[in-house]
Amino acid sequence: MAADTASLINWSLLALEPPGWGGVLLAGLLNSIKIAIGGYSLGLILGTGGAFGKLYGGPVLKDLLEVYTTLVRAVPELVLILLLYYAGTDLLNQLMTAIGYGPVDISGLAAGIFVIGIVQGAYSTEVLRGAIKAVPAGQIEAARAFGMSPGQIMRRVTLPAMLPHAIPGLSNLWLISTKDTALLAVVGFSELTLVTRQAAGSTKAYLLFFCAAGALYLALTLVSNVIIRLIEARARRGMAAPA
Amino acid sequence: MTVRAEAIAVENLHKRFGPLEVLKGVSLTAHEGDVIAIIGGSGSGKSTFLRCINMLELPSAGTVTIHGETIAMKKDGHGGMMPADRKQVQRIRSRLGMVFQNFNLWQHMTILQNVIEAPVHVLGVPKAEAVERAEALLRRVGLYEKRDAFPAFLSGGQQQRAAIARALAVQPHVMLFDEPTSALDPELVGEVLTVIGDLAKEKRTMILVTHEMKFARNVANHIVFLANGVIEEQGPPEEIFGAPKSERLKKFISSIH
Amino acid sequence: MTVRAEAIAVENLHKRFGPLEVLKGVSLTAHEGDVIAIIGGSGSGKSTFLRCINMLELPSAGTVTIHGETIAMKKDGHGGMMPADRKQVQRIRSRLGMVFQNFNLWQHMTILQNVIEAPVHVLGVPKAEAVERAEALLRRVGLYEKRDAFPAFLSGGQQQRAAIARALAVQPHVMLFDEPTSALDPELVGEVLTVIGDLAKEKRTMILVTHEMKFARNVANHIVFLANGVIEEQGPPEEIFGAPKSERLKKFISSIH
Amino acid sequence: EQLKVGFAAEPYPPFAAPDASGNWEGWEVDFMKALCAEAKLDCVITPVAWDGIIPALTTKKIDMIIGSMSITAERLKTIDFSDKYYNTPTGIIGPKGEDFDATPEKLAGKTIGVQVATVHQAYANKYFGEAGATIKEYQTQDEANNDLAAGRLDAVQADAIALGAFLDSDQGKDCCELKGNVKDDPDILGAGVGVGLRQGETELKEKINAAIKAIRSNGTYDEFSKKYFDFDIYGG
Amino acid sequence: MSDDNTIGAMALTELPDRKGFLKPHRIILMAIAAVLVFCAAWFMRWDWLPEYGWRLAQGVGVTLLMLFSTCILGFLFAVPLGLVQVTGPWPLKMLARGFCTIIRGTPLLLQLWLLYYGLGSLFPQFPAIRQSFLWPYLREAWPYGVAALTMSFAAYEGEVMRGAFAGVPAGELEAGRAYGMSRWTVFRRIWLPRAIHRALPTLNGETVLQLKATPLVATITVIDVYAVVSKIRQMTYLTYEPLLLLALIYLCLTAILVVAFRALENKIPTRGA
Ligand SMILES: Nc1ncnc2c1ncn2[C@@H]1O[C@H](COP(=O)(O)OP(=O)(O)OP(=O)(O)O)[C@@H](O)[C@H]1O
Ligand SMILES: Nc1ncnc2c1ncn2[C@@H]1O[C@H](COP(=O)(O)OP(=O)(O)OP(=O)(O)O)[C@@H](O)[C@H]1O
Ligand SMILES: [Mg+2]
Ligand SMILES: [Mg+2]
Repeated sequence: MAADTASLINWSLLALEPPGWGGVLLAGLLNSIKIAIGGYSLGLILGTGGAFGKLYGGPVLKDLLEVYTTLVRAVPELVLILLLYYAGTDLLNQLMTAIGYGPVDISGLAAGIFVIGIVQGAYSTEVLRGAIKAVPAGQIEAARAFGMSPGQIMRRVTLPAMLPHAIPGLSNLWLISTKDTALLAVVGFSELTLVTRQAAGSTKAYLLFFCAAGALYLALTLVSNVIIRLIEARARRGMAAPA
Repeated sequence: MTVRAEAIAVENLHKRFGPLEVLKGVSLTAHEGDVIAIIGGSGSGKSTFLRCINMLELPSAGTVTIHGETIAMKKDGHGGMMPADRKQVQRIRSRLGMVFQNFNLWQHMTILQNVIEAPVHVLGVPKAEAVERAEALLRRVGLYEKRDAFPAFLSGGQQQRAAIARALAVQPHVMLFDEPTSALDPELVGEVLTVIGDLAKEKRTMILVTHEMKFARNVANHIVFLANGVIEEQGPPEEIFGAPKSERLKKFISSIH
Repeated sequence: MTVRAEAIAVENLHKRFGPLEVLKGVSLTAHEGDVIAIIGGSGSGKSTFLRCINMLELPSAGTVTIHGETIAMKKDGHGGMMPADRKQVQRIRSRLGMVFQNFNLWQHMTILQNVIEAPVHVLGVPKAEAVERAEALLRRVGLYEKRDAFPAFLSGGQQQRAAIARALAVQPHVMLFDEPTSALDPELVGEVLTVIGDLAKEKRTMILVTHEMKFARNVANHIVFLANGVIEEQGPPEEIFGAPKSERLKKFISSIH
Repeated sequence: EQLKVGFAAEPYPPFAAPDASGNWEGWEVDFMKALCAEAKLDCVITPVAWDGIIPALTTKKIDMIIGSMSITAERLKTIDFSDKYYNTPTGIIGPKGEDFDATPEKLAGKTIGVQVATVHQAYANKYFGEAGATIKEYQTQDEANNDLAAGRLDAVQADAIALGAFLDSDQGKDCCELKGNVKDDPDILGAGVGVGLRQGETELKEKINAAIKAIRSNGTYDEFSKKYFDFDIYGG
Repeated sequence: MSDDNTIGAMALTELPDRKGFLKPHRIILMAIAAVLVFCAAWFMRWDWLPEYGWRLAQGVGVTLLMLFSTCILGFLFAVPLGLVQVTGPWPLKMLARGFCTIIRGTPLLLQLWLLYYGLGSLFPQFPAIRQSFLWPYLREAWPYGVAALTMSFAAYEGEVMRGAFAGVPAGELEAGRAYGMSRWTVFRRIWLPRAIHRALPTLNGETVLQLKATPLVATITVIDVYAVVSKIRQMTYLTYEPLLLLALIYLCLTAILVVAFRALENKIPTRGA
């Protein structure tokens, strides 16, 4: 058993070149980041649409969006990921078959982005809705009084004006999306957590690899925090210092 | 008085909010160069009337004509009316400069950006030209130094002057003011009134809702007293303030002082 | 005047915040039944003085004696002083009723709970007895009906009256008031002053910092004028307000009206 | 057209496990390569979570399963199988020095680890669970082995070959030994391991059956098997 | 970062209000939903339900046990974590901040595996541990699940409590001192209850988030409701039905949590908002 204790600090296991597993871990991290960025962006798009729909849409649209955000926020991500992973791609395939195309190939990456995106979409709907509501009505009225079209008002006034209110929430969402990618391990997608488990299982150096992966996630979070702080400082230029 | 062109003509305007009829048929004509002050008690419908002119509130009945062009309206199916042509409304709005009680400057833009926003993005003025004109306007209202500041960092009076510059930037046919000084601390009111007074001297067409009677008297050439959703009395300031006819107006004027 | 026992005696109190010496040797004695009003310009150290009495601020030098018991102090190693016996301070504090400018009612408790809190949890009064006494006090300040409301739902004046009831509930030897009405809207000041005036009539020992000169004059039997960290002048109200001696006090009194 | 071959994403040595450069290797990988070459199929390895591998097949995320999956009546209700391509007995291992064997009586009161969604899970629950043993289910065989080494389990039931590989490893050598093979029950343990296929895809099934037969007879099968085993894994 | 207002967006903390709920279009939508539910009930396979009903109930029990034990334990840790960050000496402050940052910066799934497979596999190498009275517990999976979930809750809630402690008006604490309360009494009677009161709406959201984190323990062999459903999926080879049922179960649990917290919050009304 002494051999095992020694392998705890067998740093060569982390070497970038095989037989070290560092390269695999980094590739996993890259996959995680790709999914996080993709899912987050998709979520933002869905969220923007959702927020405007919830605020200005018709009654039916509002209710449907309410159902969407309620369901997603009440059911564990792990369950949603399983449901969406199977049902989502299944439905898409059936749809494609129904309209005449054959079943499409959905890569693990696309499926991952889709799943994280749907989950994130519900959260960002709520974050953005709150932020839009925080924009004083008078600012939008002023834009109307100057003859802006609804599209222009949204682009030129509503969206930029709500940004300072949305950024804390959106940054939290980003951090959540980086961590939620770990859940895709349960569907066998080789992001950082799964490759860590594979590496750990193959080498039996569980502690070493889990700690290494933890450090990578933490680094991602810390780097994100720095960037978020820069963005926030920029977006809040127009806001008076809190009293 | 009739040789000047009509800038705004409002015909028999009605507005109801649910069961409450706020405007019960108001007609008003402003010619080029007119400065019309609308006075009246709180809740008498002054703001509503002003907001109906540029369709921020949709009138229930009646027509609004700006520079000879009547805003086409159609029934909206709920017993109210809506603009027949949204593009037309946007075009007409861009020719009316509105100044709000709460300034409503866009907080995420600097003062200069606020002023060039509508010229550039609504009227399509080239940016360089818009900046040049905006700087001239800001100099005029005494805010040239503050052009790169964000609104939140200005005093109320400065913000309101910036809002006036923003409204002037679209070269409006008519300026509309809704109680431009009532959200200001007393010591800041003067600077804003001076700017508006200067505009009046230039014979710019203006309709302004105000509680500042002395100012209305000095600046306007026509006073409209609104009460209970109708024009109770109107006329030149000397008559309205000097020799009010209706009981309501008499009471209103005495209550002010 | 000397037959009455000493309620509070402060000897040569000094207090410095870093380089700033706020109190430069203040001595004051209050006998049983005295109502002492402390007046003075903003920043003259009135609040600091009051807070030093119950050790919310630690004095840099000097002694405080409450009912004959001097608070034991020791050096704290940074050139300041600290209480030698924390238990003693707690015991003495529980005999002083303090009323703050911002009421500082505990927001998570009802009014009644606020009032019984210190008697039950500091003095160890049985709960039933504390409630009974608290209800009597609340009736006295006119808040009996509100006893189960939370502070956030009361007006400022009501909150301050509740704070007074809370301070009275510990049956304090001395009541300390720090500008009890300056956070209130003008129309609410009266109700609080009435309550304090009633306490004064009962000959309850009180030290109060206030900006309400008329009130101080009517209620206090001794006025202390603090300026620049020292007692510039003191005496009965008629003398202080009627025939001020020092230049500073004269200027201060004239600036008030 | 590419065929996606579902492998369990969890390492299952010596049959399939990713190495440090992310490549999959092991007996089943070699088997798949030989099979696809023989049947002239363009195959790609697609790792899928083991407990969702059958849904992945039925929802067309993958086109076949090569995952040491035993052919059982229960599974045949949902998917189809090719002919068997290997068959090995089922073994039980436990810590050295503990005295028990692979019978329900001796295992009563013990905690037995099995991989979830395997024939071993079903078998252990039926024979040992009913006899008073606690059955603990793991996502991967590897974790079950690891918990045995960590003393959190008293025994592990699995495919004898997979267990052999573990007993040969550094970790397994020190701690554990084979306690015996379990009594066979073809209803549960199945008739060997086959390639999992969607129902109704007979054309593919026939192609694969033919290929299995071909590599068996032309010696390819024995050739790559030699690298891993010193006995005939195809079984009787 | 302002977590407080974000958590409402992350986790469901409000349910639709009842008044004015029935509007014409809603009736149509509900009819459609009813048809969908009927289709699901009719065309999907639910015959396995009776067979697994008891196990599902047990699974829900384990899930709730996990939820409540870790929330309570986590909260007990969160209080000192938050307090230390507001008033503690700097080494403790840094320690608490570091703990919160690390836990919040890494996925819970990873922490769970690190504890169970990483740390857990080290223990048996020390005979002292193996012979100690703790060993029967360390052999089990649930202590690791409880530990990981507790730490996670403590870190997130610790951050919330930091804000809550810092946000209690200094004047109220001073009033406590002015009435002769000892430091401990001020903390027990004023600071802590007031901070908890302030944190309650956020606590609601955090608890819902914690409920949603519990299924992760299924990956380390704890048999919660998620694990039961996974098992059903494997036994029946059904893809959707068990998952839909699982989603429904969590939906109900969330709704119960939200209602319970609402009742708790209403005990001490706050003005406005
Ligand atoms: N959006 C609305 N919905 C319902 N009622 C409204 C709305 N806007 C205004 N009203 C009502 O219409 C009446 C007139 O309002 P308006 O703001 O025009 O008065 P005003 O003369 O501008 O008063 P003030 O001097 O106080 O600004 C008021 O009774 C007001 O309550
Ligand atoms: N905690 C502190 N740290 C540093 N300086 C302080 C502190 N508290 C008070 N001061 C300073 O001490 C001086 C006296 O303050 P104090 O609050 O006693 O004045 P005051 O007479 O009560 O004034 P006011 O009438 O405005 O309440 C002021 O200059 C103030 O800035
Ligand atoms: Mg108005
Ligand atoms: Mg003071």
